[in-house]
Amino acid sequence: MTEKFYEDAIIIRQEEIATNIYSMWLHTEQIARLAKPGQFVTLYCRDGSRLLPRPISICEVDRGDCSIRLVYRIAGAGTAEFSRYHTGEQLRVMGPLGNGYPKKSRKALLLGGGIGIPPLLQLVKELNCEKQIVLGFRDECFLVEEFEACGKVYIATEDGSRGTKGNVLDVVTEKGLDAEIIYACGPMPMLRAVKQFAVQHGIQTWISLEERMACGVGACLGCVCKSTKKDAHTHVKNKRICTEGPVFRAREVDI
Amino acid sequence: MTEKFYEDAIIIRQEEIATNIYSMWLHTEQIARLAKPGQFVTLYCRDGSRLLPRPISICEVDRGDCSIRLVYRIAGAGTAEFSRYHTGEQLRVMGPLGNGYPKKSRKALLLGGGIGIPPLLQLVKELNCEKQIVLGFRDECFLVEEFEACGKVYIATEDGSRGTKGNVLDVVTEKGLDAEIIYACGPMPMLRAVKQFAVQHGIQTWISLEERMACGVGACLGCVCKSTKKDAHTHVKNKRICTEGPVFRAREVDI
Amino acid sequence: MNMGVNLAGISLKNPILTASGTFGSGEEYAQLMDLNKLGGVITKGVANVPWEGNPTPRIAEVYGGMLNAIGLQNPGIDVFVERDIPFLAKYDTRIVVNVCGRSESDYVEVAERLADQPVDLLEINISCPNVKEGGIAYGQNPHAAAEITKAIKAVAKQPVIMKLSPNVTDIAEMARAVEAAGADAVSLINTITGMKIDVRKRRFALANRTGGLSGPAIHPIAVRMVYEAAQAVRIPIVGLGGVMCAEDALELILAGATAVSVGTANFTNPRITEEITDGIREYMLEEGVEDIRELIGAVR
Amino acid sequence: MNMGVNLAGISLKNPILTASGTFGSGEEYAQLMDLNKLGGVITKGVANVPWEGNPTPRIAEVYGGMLNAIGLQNPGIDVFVERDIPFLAKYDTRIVVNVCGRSESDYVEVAERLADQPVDLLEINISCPNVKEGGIAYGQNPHAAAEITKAIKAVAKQPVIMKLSPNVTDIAEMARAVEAAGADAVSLINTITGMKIDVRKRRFALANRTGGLSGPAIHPIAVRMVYEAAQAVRIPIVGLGGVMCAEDALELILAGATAVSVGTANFTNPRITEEITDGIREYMLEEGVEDIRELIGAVR
Repeated sequence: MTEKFYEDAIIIRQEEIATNIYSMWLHTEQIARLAKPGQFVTLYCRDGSRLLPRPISICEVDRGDCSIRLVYRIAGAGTAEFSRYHTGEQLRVMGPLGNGYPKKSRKALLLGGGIGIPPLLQLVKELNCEKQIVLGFRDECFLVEEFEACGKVYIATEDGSRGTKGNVLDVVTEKGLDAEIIYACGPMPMLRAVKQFAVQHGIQTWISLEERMACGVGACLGCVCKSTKKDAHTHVKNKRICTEGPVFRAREVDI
Repeated sequence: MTEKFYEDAIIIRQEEIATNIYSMWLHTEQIARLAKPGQFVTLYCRDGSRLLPRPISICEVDRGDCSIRLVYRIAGAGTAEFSRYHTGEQLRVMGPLGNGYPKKSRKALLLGGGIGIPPLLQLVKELNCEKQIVLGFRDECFLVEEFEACGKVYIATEDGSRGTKGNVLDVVTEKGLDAEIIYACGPMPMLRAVKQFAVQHGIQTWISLEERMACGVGACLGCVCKSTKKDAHTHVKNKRICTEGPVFRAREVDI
Repeated sequence: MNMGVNLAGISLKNPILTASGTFGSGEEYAQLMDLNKLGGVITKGVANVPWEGNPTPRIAEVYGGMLNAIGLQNPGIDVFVERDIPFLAKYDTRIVVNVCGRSESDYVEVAERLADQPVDLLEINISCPNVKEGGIAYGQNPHAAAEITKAIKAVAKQPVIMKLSPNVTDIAEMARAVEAAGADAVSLINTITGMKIDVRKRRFALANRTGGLSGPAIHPIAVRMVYEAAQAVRIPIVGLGGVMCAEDALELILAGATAVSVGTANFTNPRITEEITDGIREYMLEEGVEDIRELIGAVR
Repeated sequence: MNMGVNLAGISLKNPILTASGTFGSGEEYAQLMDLNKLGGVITKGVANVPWEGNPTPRIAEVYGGMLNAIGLQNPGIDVFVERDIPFLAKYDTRIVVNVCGRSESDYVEVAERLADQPVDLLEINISCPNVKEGGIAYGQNPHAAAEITKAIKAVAKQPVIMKLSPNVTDIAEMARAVEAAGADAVSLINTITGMKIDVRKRRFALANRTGGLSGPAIHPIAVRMVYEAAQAVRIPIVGLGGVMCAEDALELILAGATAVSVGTANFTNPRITEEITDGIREYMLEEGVEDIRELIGAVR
């Protein structure tokens, strides 16, 4: 099982980078040292009415500075609480959690949709291969500059305000992008379409899933997904997203 | 029924004036204008796990500055939360609540014990008569200078570290203090002794009581005390401390 | 856009009521909020004669809620009729009188006294966990609940809402029992029996030992029981239990409640009922809901 | 100073256990805290065969608590015996295996398989609100609870703790029924059935519609039920329900619990069990309590 820590982190800085999308840099004792692309942390609320830690994917890691960057959307009262924290404040964090993306040296296609985009940033920074990056947004874009520093970036917006009008797969088709490996993270409808595309074209594809979590460490079995084969740990066709995941080979999971 | 308001107050300043005893000056829209000695306010916690407002007696009022002073002891998580607030922060306040002390122009004896001392300060500032003030503490003293500016102050400490060793009534006996009216606030054992003293000497006596409260406005009937006669509102021998009180004629209540 | 609902033949301008025991008869809150904006006021329980209630402490705060053991202190029906009803009658809101008793005849006497009064509905408290006789004794037994319902219906001139206890194995069975006995509506949930111990003093926090747990802590239990009752009976349901915001009220409505009572939240904010009503209106606008009645029991 | 207690003949170094379903079989928490500091680990429920559990979402957060509808997913007794028991046997803590089933024979089969295993106690889950057959069907009926207790006692080689449901009218009656049937201890309370509705999507937050409410929200109900059970039976009680801190655990002990399980709090802080044990030790020092057994049921 991956090494993990429960610690007090200190907020280095936080800013709203798009409407209701926040970027928070955290100084951590141990987590930054161990964090891998595609892994996540859980943040604990201060307000006593909210008990469960919030899983948030790791967007960037600065191991030299012992810091991690989290980019999250305000989805409820918990994330709204986090968005009000200021530089210097402490918060409880557990991580790194989950498996993360495998790093293969093959021509890669990275597909990110909405708040599924952040975890791909650290991955693209660490991948040592030809990288094609497709980012899909509803309308407002974020993190685009950071990705452009790492490879060729294509943009899709649902309202057509920037790049291709449509979703990430519309871009792949329109630009005729091909790849030996696909890394994807985004909403379930997008991931289903990506899996279908991957099967059609026989491309090895890794997708990151999310589900409501409680413990975050694999104990409660709250955040499972259906697997095509019986899982080695659960001995049923369920995999724990927080532990066997959040990144799965597309063909492993029944989505 | 007394006019009352539910408003956002702003903290002007807060300091710890003795171990776990805090003094907080609040700027209020309406409450300071109406507040009378012996009345109280309720403060609302921010933490969602603590729902009930905390009743705290009004220690001083600065009507010109629209501000009130609260002096409270950390008695639990709620008051601990208040003690962490800083200048400029907002908090929800309701008040002024309760009846307050009657102001008679007669030779007065003010008896305060522990955290029952603060509400007597505004009273002694407004009383226009001969004032004898007896303050009882366990060991550490607070607010003594403020009282000394308003009249003759006698001190009792349980450990004898300052003034008379013992309680406020030991001072009254030792110094042979007499009065035409007594105003008292403090722990129940002290109030029982004061009532007994008042009956023996036939002195008109007003005492301030406290009890666990929920609504603070007389609706829930949570904070009643036993009354010697049937109460005009409840039609049973119960008086609402938050509404008919917190100040009662000693002979009215069965303590 | 319509926010009005029909509760057992009585039209409410909106579905928000005040829960019995948390709002007195409205007078204490009248200067802090506008009673005219309420669908109705459910009064503090009233008996045929004055009750002294329990000794203090009657209140204890707990995590996300509170315990109370008031013991239904009340001034009795005579004072209530002289003082409280005339006060409430001045406002443009429905008057729901909560009735308590120790015996069947106590309840019947109060219902009879209210027959000629300007009262819109009766809510019968057979679920108070803080009194020995009456109260919950009727609320935990379907036969006893049916009997008391029949006796009150025989004399009541206003529609009768039976207030049910959550301290039962099967809330649907209780709802069916009072429906079959002629109840015009049910309201649920009353408080859940709880206890707090002061570990330093090593004694019960409440003089009564146990008290009724209320507040957001019990809301998910209320939603479940309202849903179960809604699947079991045809009569309308007044949902309550830890409603703190518009979303909480909407959960109960979507689960099957025609109206919603707000209780403990009044203690956290005296204007909460108005804020909840405004929040429901906003939700309806945002979600394009023309008539709130479309939402009642819409989740199945 | 003694913090050790005796639970149905098994000595625990301290009264703090992990509640079933919140701690797996300990492995997931082993690198975040020290299992050796626990009085014991109560494992995730295990059945005679693997169970897939319920569809997702299985988890919903609510005010001061959470709802879960895992549906007792488990790898089955064979894997459990091969993998989980050997893992736990490496630690200096008691092993309490939680047993679930859909029928009497399921429970009996698991108890038989565990007979020759290094297991200290069995906790029988007859109170899971999230499975149709078995589970709560036994937990809401005193006769059914007694029958299953007898059947398991007939084959069990370890002391048997019957885990009771709070979703009943009379917890004392349930406790008496299993005591009379030979149970060596009872544990209570399991979760309380609750529901959450997503008002924007207008659907249930959980795929299973209802789920079990846990967390501090239910603590006052747990204290009350432990107290009621303690007045009704002589067998020891494992108290649980929303324990977040040492004071919460002490409330259950003072109400009559011999040991205390900590569940949802593990999710808020993986080291909470150790902090609770330390907090109890501090309390005993401050209050001059020589032996924790003086505190069991000390408030009456």
